[in-house]
Amino acid sequence: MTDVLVKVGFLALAALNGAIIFTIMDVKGASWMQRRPGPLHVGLRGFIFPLAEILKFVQKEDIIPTEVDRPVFKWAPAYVMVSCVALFAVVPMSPTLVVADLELGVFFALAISSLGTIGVLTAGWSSANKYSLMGGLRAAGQLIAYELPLILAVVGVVIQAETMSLVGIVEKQIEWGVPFVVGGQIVGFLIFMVAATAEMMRVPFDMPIGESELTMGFMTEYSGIRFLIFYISEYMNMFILCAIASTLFLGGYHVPLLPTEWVNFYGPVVLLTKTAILGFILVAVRWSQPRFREDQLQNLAWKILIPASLINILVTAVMKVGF
Amino acid sequence: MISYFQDYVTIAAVLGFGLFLVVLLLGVASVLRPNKPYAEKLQTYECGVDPVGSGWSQTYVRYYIFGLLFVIFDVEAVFIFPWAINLEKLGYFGLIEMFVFIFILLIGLIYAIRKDVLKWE
Amino acid sequence: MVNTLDPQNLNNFSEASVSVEIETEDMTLNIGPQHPSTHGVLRLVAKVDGEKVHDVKPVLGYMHRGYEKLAEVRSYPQITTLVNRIDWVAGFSNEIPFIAGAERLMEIEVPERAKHIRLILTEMARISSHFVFNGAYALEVGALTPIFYAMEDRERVLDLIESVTGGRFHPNFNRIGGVKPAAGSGPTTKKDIQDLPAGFYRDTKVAMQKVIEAADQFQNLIGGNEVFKKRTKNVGILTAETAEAFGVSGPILRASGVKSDLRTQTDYLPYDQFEYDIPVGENGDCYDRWDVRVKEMVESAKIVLQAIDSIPSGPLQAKVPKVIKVPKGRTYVRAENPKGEMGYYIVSDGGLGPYRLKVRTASFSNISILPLLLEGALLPDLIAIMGSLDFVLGDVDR
Amino acid sequence: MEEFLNKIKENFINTDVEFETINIKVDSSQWVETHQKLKEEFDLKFFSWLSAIDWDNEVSIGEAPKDSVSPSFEIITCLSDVSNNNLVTVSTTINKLEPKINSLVEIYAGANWHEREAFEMFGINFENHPNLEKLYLPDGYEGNPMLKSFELISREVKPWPGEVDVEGMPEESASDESVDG
Repeated sequence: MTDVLVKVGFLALAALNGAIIFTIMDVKGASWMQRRPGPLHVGLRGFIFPLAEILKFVQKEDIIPTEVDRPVFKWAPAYVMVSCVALFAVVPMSPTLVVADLELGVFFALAISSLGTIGVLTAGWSSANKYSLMGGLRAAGQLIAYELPLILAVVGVVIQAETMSLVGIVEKQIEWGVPFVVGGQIVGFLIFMVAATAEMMRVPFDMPIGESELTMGFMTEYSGIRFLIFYISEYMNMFILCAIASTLFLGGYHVPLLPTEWVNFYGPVVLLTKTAILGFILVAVRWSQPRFREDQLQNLAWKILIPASLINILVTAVMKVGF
Repeated sequence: MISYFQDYVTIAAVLGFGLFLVVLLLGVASVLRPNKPYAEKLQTYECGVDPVGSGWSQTYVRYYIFGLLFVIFDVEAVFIFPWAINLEKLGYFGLIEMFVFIFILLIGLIYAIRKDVLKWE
Repeated sequence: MVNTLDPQNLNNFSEASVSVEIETEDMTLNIGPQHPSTHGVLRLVAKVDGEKVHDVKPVLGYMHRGYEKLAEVRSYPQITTLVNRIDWVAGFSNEIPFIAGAERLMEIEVPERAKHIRLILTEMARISSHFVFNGAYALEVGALTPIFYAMEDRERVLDLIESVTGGRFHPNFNRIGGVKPAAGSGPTTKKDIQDLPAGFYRDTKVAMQKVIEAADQFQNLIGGNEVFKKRTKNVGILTAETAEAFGVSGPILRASGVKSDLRTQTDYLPYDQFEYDIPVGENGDCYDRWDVRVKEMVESAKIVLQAIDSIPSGPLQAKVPKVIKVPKGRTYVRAENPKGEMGYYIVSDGGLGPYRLKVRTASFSNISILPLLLEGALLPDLIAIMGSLDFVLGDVDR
Repeated sequence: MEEFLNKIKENFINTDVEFETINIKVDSSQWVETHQKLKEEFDLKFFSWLSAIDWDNEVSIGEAPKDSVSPSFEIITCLSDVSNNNLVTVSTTINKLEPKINSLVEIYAGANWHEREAFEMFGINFENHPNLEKLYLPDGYEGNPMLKSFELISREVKPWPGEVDVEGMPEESASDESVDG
């Protein structure tokens, strides 16, 4: 029982720090790309910015409009956050440093990652606000469209690894000597990243939020601490999806040429570095791209990504059996 | 079997931790934040004017057909995963089976695209 | 709503239930007055079905300040101060047609140097207005970064306007008969007239070069972006005929393929002395409207650079009576402002102020096509189309 | 420009040029036909604006006309041809007691908002207008603010200082140095 507690405590650190690191990265990336002095220089070169942000939100009034469906409205942020935290359970930082190495790890991760969207939908619906409702419905439409490419892109990895345990997948990559992204899953990786960006609702797929259209969409009616919970969850989600992508495609906690005996020491660092690199790409995309339109997003998913991922599965299978 | 359950106990603990995190944040905030509600503040936001009608109005959920397709594909995905793990053992037989399977799926998708049902308007 | 359970329909019930699509009520959605994309306080009452806009009714008047009424109780120099605030993004260019109208009625010949200074500052106002458009439009289609670049670049232009006029947004620099003779600070008497500030030519050359670079950067960063193209090409197509019938003018009209520019067609400022192109679009879609404005920035910068080189010396003010009384008469003077045709119809009765002043603003006519353009558009397109019209609420409501 | 002016003069008797602006005066019964003709035969497709003038001798604000006028509404439209740069204003006079005129919306769709503005500001009724309702003013507003008889409430409270800005400032008159006009 103690080891469970230790692991959960470790997870607490990882989840919160991950969210904070990614917040800093996003904000500093933004001000760097936008030539904005604010978060780049103010207050310890902008590093205590997230703390100030959290303090600001914590002491703000939590306004719950009269029209809303109170219980659903109040607990929708909790739903989103809990589902984000649950994802941290399966990502291995090293062969032993994993909260729960499930046999069906990949399945668990994919299933949980889409649960958050249901929280978003309930938030939008319970707000009794037209903008929120549209935001929530868009979020659900996005979930439907991008869940499939996300799942199907992973099938290629599973074919190559012959297991669904995340630790197993990393071990297979160590055995191969190269990460899967080099070993034939480049298309799968790209599809996964695009679909994951859509799942995270980040630019260019941020229609459920779309502040210039829907005035923050499903979050319109949220204020104070409940808004903060959405905000933190967004970055947790970003962190953990990047970590899962690193694990599945980039070799997780291991880099080629480093001795596998010491993997318990350098594992977390390696994984975090890979995660941060992926996160930085997402930051760069966010601050340089406009937003798609909802129908364009659906087209991209159904007409390009899903057929491409199906073909990717077939090609991977032929490679696996044939060679 | 024991470890199997152990894993899920851990997952439950993780979920519990997530819930604890939320409750902690809400608790801290409830101590710190002011609370001065009044009718105008609690009005639904609609760009600064009184809302027209109810926020619960009916809308046409565009992705009705998308939803149906999604369910089909999602179920197929569940079949694909076990096949993917055992592909080495199944060999060419499994490969051809899956070709047929995915081919049928693709045909369905192409049919849907040609029928213009995947049009979000 | 078709009620399939209506007794009259019961006979055909099975048939009806197949052929009738799912019908839902239209939702009435208020977009604005307090919405990030309405450039202030425009309110659109939209009937939407899901994301599709069926009908849009613009509601104006949140910014109505009654300038036409106010002008009737003010003298001509006082009105100059007022008209600055019509289109506040390009305050300087609002003064020009009004002053030109009063001068025409008074039959005053403005010195060449004053005309050139007016021209330079008008073009700077155009550039700064188009910078705002560029940043804001990218923001509306979801790109968050360009507005910071645009604002930074606009700052240089505003600094120049400030160095000459003392004001960044509302210069109030034109006088009937010329421009304000004293710029900068310090005591000013007739013996000690100040001209353009020291280093103005040099700074302007640098700044205009930067404008050309910035326009190039926008072409690459925004215009070259695939997502931006997808969002704006073939969206909100406006034909030249419709545009003319609605009195749509300026870059929007040019984007629809009409080569019309009041700078070449009228003589309110000496534009005929300079060489520049008039960018014209092809399809009249949102992308063209954006593209025309970016190209216009470059042309404006070129005009300013030429004007700097060829600016004549001489007085800044013509001889005008101390108390300005405009002779009886009426005239309409129009000018090519950043948003389009802006004109003042001045009816004078020989008094200190006009008997009637009709202010024709570009944005008012430009957004009157909104109900037409937005019919059947998707909600994100609504924002993209609205943004591409580049209106300012002060210019709409007056 | 000359050619165009001559052509206009041939077709419309009551035409004058005042400070470079061609003005055609028509009878209010000819209002719609005139615009139809100008649009089709003179290619004036660009509808610039429509507005009105309230001619009245008894004014509550501003200055009354120097010569006495017969109280009436003058309605003015401005049409132009964007490619050839011709511009005319068309004006007509209507009775103040029965302020109505046919709408131009059928010919120039853009007249819609301009007519609504004139309707609320002057109280002129445009017949056959599709939705003649208030454009700017709030729903419960009464009165037509652009009428010369409509008083500005703030002027009641405090009279407009009028010419004060062209008088010299006190300290300047002492040193006898005048500033810019």
